[in-house]
Amino acid sequence: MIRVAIFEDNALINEGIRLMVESQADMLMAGAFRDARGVLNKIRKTKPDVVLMDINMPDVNGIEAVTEIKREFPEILVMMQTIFEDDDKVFAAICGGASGYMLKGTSPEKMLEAIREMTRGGSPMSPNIARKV
Amino acid sequence: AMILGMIIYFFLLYKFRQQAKLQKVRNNIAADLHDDVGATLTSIGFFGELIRQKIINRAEPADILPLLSKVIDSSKESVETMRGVVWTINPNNDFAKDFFERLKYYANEMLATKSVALNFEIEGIEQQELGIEVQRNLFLFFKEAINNVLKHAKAKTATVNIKMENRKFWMKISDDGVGFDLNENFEGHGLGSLRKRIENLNGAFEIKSEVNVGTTLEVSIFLP
Amino acid sequence: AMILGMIIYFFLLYKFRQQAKLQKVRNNIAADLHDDVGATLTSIGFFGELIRQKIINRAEPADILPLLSKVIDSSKESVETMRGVVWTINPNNDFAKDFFERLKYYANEMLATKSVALNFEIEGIEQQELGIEVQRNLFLFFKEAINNVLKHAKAKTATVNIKMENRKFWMKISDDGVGFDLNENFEGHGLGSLRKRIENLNGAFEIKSEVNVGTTLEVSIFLP
Ligand SMILES: Nc1ncnc2c1ncn2[C@@H]1O[C@H](COP(=O)(O)OP(=O)(O)OP(=O)(O)O)[C@@H](O)[C@H]1O
Ligand SMILES: Nc1ncnc2c1ncn2[C@@H]1O[C@H](COP(=O)(O)OP(=O)(O)OP(=O)(O)O)[C@@H](O)[C@H]1O
Ligand SMILES: [K+]
Ligand SMILES: [Mg+2]
Ligand SMILES: [Mg+2]
Ligand SMILES: [Mg+2]
Repeated sequence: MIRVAIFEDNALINEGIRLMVESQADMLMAGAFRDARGVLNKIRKTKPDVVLMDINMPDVNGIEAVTEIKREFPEILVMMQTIFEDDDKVFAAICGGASGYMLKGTSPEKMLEAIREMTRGGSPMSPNIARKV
Repeated sequence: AMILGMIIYFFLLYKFRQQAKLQKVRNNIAADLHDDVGATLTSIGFFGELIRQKIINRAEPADILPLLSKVIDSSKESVETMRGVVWTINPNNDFAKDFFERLKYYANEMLATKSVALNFEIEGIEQQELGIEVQRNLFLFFKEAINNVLKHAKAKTATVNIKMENRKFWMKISDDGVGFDLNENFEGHGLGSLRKRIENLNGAFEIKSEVNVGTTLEVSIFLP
Repeated sequence: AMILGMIIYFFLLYKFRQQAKLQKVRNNIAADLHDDVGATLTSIGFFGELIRQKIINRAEPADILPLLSKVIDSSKESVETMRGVVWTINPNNDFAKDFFERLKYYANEMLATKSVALNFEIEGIEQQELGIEVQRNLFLFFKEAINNVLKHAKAKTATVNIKMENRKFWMKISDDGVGFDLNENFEGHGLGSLRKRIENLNGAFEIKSEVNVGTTLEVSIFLP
């Protein structure tokens, strides 16, 4: 079972991803959060293998959150998600320890495949982002 | 020559400011659309795929319809948000009176979908200019307030009062719904964004809510 | 005094022009989004209602799924359109080379959904500025061309060639699909909008199509 946690401030996307993960036989929805305040507590409580992390969130952004998570729990795999490709943020997130970087709006199948790929040691990226790194 | 130098200096300064302004408009439009319409369209993809799976597996209608309603409602909300944002972008629409009529139209369109009645009262508004920044922030404020009524209040009626005296603007949005406890911790971001939008405009903002009585938002701003 | 007067005159003229430019940007962005993303969101609501009716009436999956695919595909198209328009709005993205890479990305994302292969060739592009107006019109032109391939051509491969020499821009978009008879009267607005976008840029535009062979669009523009 792949334990998945989501950090995503938009209510609708949050719910959409949550439902999608829940419908997978090999995945378990460990926690869905709408911000990354107290991110380490949220991680300790839900013990995810994979974290889907939105970049733009109020209070604590996804770059700060991934950096904190990787410092404390280097074994957790983090996939960044963003609606728009933005060079600076891609680099910052990868420096912070993100293993994958997907554009939102990527089809659900591709997203799920990307989650599985990360657990096999891969680093999935949307093509337009891969070009930048 | 010194005078000429000064003129050139001020001209370049002015030109630079104008360009900065143009860029700001470009950035803000991008940010608004990013947050709102982009998120809805993205999530429609997710919900759509889920619905597809359920249909293929011949799930019960009762199991599919709530997901479908989410898609329909949020596409409706996004259409109206986009229409509103685009309206505020249009340079022909910079006047207060038209803008408040636009808010009324938005409220009507949205509330009608859930059969919530609307009282909308405007007082003392003449044809003064509001400007794109004020309109954008006020529209998105209004939109979130109305959508909170729709999503949470279970109200029969929503009431909007708007008053303007010279450059002092005042607005009250209230409902007769279930209300909520302001001391609780919420995971939503709507109320936070309301506060931020009014801060952007250097205005004052207050929420009152009483369980089983309803919720009232009050805003006042001195316009620039 | 006369010199001062002239300076003021030119300054005011400049100021007026800058404002007109700002307004034009506002208007055009508004029009694009309204026409495109707005129409899609509206149709999503419309198709959503149709699907709801079918689910309530327990229609067969085969009867519902094509409608659902329409919703999912068009939300995908709109996300990508919005991303593209917002990309062109972003002041960091004003250069030709990046822009053509952006077009390639768009084509890749869209064609991959229907497993159409893409050949994309760029020649002689340096880091020259294109400007928001050129980018906007070209992006929306490109988008319509690619979507026509997706919707109508049943093609295996789409081929895009782009060349630039100084300020002369040339683009060819072709597919190996079913083609169509140019003398027929079509109900769509896409081909008309293609022509208009290139007219806006004072360019030349040609369509060739042969049934069972494919379709080719060719564009050339002298950039300002
Ligand atoms: N008009 C209202 N009537 C009743 N409850 C309300 C009303 N407005 C807000 N609430 C309550 O306050 C909470 C926080 O509202 P807020 O707008 O911050 O978040 P949300 O609407 O749940 O999510 P989001 O706005 O981020 O999509 C809501 O979840 C709801 O419980
Ligand atoms: N690449 C193509 N391959 C085959 N047929 C095409 C192609 N492009 C256009 N057509 C034909 O030309 C017609 C007119 O195209 P047009 O883009 O004007 O309208 P549309 O795509 O049908 O609708 P709209 O673009 O307004 O959504 C199409 O309906 C189709 O029959
Ligand atoms: K599951
Ligand atoms: Mg976000
Ligand atoms: Mg809310
Ligand atoms: Mg077309």
